[in-house]
Amino acid sequence: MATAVTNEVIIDWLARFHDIVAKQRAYLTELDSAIGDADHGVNMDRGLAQVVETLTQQDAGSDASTGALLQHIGNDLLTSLGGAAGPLYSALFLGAGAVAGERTRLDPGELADSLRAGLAELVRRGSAESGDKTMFDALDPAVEALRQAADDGAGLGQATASAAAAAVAGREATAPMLARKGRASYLGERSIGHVDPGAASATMLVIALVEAVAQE
Amino acid sequence: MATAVTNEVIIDWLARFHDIVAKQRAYLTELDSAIGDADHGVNMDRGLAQVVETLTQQDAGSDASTGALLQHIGNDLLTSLGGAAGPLYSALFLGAGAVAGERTRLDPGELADSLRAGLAELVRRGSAESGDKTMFDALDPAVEALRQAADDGAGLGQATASAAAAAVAGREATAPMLARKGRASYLGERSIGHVDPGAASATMLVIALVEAVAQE
Amino acid sequence: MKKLLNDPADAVADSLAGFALAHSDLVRLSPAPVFVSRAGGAVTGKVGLVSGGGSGHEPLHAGFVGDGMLDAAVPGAVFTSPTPDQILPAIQAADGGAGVLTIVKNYTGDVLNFETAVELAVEEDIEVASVLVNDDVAVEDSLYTAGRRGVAGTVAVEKIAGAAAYRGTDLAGVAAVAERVIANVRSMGVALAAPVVPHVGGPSFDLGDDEIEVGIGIHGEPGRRRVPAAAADAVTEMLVAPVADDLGLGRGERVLLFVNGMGGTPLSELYVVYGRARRLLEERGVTVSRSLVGNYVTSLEMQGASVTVLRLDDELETLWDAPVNTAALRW
Amino acid sequence: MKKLLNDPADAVADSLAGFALAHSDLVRLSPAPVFVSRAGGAVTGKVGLVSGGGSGHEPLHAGFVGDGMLDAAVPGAVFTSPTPDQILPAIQAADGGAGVLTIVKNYTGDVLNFETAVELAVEEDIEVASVLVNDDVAVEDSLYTAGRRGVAGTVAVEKIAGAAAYRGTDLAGVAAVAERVIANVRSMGVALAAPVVPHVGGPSFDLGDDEIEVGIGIHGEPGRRRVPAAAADAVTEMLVAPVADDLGLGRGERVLLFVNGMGGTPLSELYVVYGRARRLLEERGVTVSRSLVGNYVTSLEMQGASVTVLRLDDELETLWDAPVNTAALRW
Ligand SMILES: Nc1ncnc2c1ncn2[C@@H]1O[C@H](COP(=O)(O)OP(=O)(O)O)[C@@H](O)[C@H]1O
Ligand SMILES: Nc1ncnc2c1ncn2[C@@H]1O[C@H](COP(=O)(O)OP(=O)(O)O)[C@@H](O)[C@H]1O
Ligand SMILES: [Mg+2]
Ligand SMILES: [Mg+2]
Ligand SMILES: [Mg+2]
Ligand SMILES: [Mg+2]
Repeated sequence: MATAVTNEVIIDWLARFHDIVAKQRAYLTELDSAIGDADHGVNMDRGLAQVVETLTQQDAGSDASTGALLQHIGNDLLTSLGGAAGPLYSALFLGAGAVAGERTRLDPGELADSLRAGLAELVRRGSAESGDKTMFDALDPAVEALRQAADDGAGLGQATASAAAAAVAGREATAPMLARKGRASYLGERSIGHVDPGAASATMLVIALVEAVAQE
Repeated sequence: MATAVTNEVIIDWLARFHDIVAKQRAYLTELDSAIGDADHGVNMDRGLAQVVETLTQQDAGSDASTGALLQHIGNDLLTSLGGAAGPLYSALFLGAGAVAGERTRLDPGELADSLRAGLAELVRRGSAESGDKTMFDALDPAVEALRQAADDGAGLGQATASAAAAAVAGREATAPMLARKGRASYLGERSIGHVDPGAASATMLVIALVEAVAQE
Repeated sequence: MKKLLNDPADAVADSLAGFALAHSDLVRLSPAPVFVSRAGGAVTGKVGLVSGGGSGHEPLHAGFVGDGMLDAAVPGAVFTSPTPDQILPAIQAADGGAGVLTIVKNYTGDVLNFETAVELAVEEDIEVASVLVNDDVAVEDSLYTAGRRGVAGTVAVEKIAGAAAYRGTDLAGVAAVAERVIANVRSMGVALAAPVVPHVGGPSFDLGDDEIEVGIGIHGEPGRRRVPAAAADAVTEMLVAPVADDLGLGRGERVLLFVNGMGGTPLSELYVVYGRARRLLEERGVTVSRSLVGNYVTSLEMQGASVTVLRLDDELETLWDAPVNTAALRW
Repeated sequence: MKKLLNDPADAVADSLAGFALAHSDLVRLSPAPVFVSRAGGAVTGKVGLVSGGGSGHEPLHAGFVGDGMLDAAVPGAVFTSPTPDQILPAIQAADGGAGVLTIVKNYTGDVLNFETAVELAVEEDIEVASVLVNDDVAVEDSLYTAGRRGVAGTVAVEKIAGAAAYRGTDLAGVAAVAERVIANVRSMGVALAAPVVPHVGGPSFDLGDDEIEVGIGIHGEPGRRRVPAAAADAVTEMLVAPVADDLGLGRGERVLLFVNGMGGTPLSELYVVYGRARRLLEERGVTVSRSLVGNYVTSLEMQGASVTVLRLDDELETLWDAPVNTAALRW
């Protein structure tokens, strides 16, 4: 169990994120078919595969700072994903990297600070608010839970686990929402009753972090 | 029971032909779907409706000769049916009309002569031979049976009835044939095992004649 | 069946009415008997070109009426040849005094109806020549069939003969050019899903989820054989090989490569077929010097495509390149 | 799923390769990152035009690269916005020194990716202006949505802005003309059957045999509402009325009427819709002075159509009529 997020953890995190997405690709497709354009599964799978490949090839973790690595990932997400998800996930990592800066490890509190900054960048690009039925509805409570756990003195394992639980709850809470951002907003009332695909993939991102932390 | 074919019988004949085709339209469509382009049913229905309407409107039978009426019908078939069936059924009536000439009634023998000439005209246009899997395979035995019955001294009712029986047998015999004319010939071996749509509609033509003769 | 139609019986009439309105700069619609002709009428001194056939293949033929291509087109009911009383006035409308060429796809119905119309036109002292397009190599051309069908190659015949007529070539010359195209053009098609004929209401044939029909025509007829569905590259080989073989294409020759959509297949897929077909031809040492990709000779909403190859020489290439201004082909 | 494709993952690449070969006189394909640009390169002194978006809408956008329209097009994966690293070099390739206009359909993904690319281009001292096409009246344009979608009206924006750029108008002027088209163009679409996204393998939505989706976009998204299937005339009214109302069309105005096919509907049916749409507009006292009918902004093989109306004035009409030479639009 890692006690801080190092570059090794981050690289493993992305690999695990891709693994989960690849396995759940059909599920994401199904969600995006219901209220979107059916590309979120393949899009995330294809894009993350590229990001992970670059990360592994370049052995990017070895010397860079954590901030540099997160920004590197942010840039790769931008050029690999496409769609709405690409720039938004990219913003999350670019924002997080900017705050992580020259550090080489993040404790739970620093991780929360960093991700909170990432979320702010995501909102700067996409203007999502709570309840708009987007990935923000999974990510925001997750970062909030992480912050809370860190403030309560929890270790990294426990803090990320509560973040994941909050993401899952946030994802489920998107089902009854009427979409106000992204493609699902075109559907009006018909968007109600479906889980948001971006909230689902964002939850996978948080779960992958739990796994990566547990593994190291 | 009419003893000779008069213009009244001929007009009734065409009306009954259309009735049968209209009722059996789906059956003709099905046959033409299997080995053709699925238009024979609607084509015959639409075209014959027009021919019959013109015949009824113009009260064409009242003063013209039988030959003139048959040729009138032949011309109408040409402009109303389209497809392969149009010119071929047209040829049948044009040829028959040419031989019927100035007569105003045809006894069984004269009817056989007239239809034989019509068939010759049909063959002149379409070059069909026995066994090619076309309407000729129903019409040729029908006219042959009519000729035979007339030679044997049969009345019009009996003569046309044996023609119809021969047409039905001829139609059924097209099923195992490999098509060598028309659209079905494109299918090669795959044309085997299906009744030819033109043979089916031609059989309806002969049955309509039996009914018209019986009615008057 | 769901279609953007009103009464199926009005499908052709409604569509032609819309077509004529949308392209009133190019065409005129004569209502009864129905035919479409060049907006400006016949061109005096120019050989007139008339084609036609059953509807359901749009934009063929009405979409090719205009300068540099057809002077008149005669649409029948869906998949049903038009009748002589429609064809005759179209021939008359196309006659600018230099005679008329009728371009007929080789189907018994088209042949017979055009034959009769031409007889009538000749009786009216119009000089008429006729050519039969029979480019479909899926059909054996033997004494035991109605001969090969006319399919997408018709576009090349109409375009090139149309250009020859606009250049001032006389009737015999235009007919000879058309015959030369016919002698050098071959096609082969495949269907992934059948069309739905409006008055029938269901698919013309049933194909399993893993089956395709190879050697299909453009009327929803079943094809020559049913084979397991395969990747585009493999399917394209099934189309290109018989076409190239039948043409006897040799190294150093140059061709027009035309990938035609059947109406229901995305354009993007036609380009996939085009790319592979081109490579296959190039592997035979053949140069693709002209190309056409799109839905030009369709079979309603049938999913599938055909590959047409026309052997080119300088004259045919020049005529292909000549200006054309029609609803569906313009350069 | 049966498609004329090889590996679904290669669908876009294979198709673009074929497209570039077939139209090598018009376009060049840059392989990595992927974009399509004018064969002759940027035109010195002319404002460059760049558009792009997810693939699956062919011929949009690559089919509109050429003289008089786009200088570059950036295709993403199927229904997925392209990425900034593709868009940036396309902007560079289109820049002839007079700046570049990017034409973006209003989708969150397209907007965000183009935004980033434009920021990068500006950092490289390229003058860039951007317009957002949002013609789809099916979507409420409110604070509570991502705004209206960009659909078939994009063709009008690209054509008219392209003509303005070719006429020598400066960047601000070209952007202003594009904005004027956007302000005056509205669309509404209907689907009869869903498209099949290659990597998904099944239809994007399920429609009963007697249902249609009204207010659909071009990505296989469900529409605004599902209604019983109806005759073409009735369906056309469902499309024309909201478009004309939203534009506030009044008697005496003149318009471009564009009936766009979604990829899987026969051309003949599009003309049926056109005929009815035209009559409906004329009943409102509106003159249809320009027309376009065909598959230009598609959703793979989706069956259905959209109606687009653009309010015209002399300048827009002149620019619409100006010469264009692209794979999909040429006059
Ligand atoms: N403005 C936004 N802010 C935050 N998230 C958004 C926004 N717009 C869309 N999303 C997220 O993006 C997801 C869709 O991603 P994806 O399918 O990759 O993009 P696209 O809609 O371009 O196909 C949505 O489910 C939603 O969670
Ligand atoms: N050359 C021919 N001689 C005689 N009958 C023919 C010939 N060609 C076709 N037929 C007949 O025409 C029928 C098809 O008619 P129809 O469906 O109306 O025409 P099309 O094939 O043009 O769609 C065939 O079933 C066959 O009986
Ligand atoms: Mg999506
Ligand atoms: Mg038929
Ligand atoms: Mg037919
Ligand atoms: Mg998308």
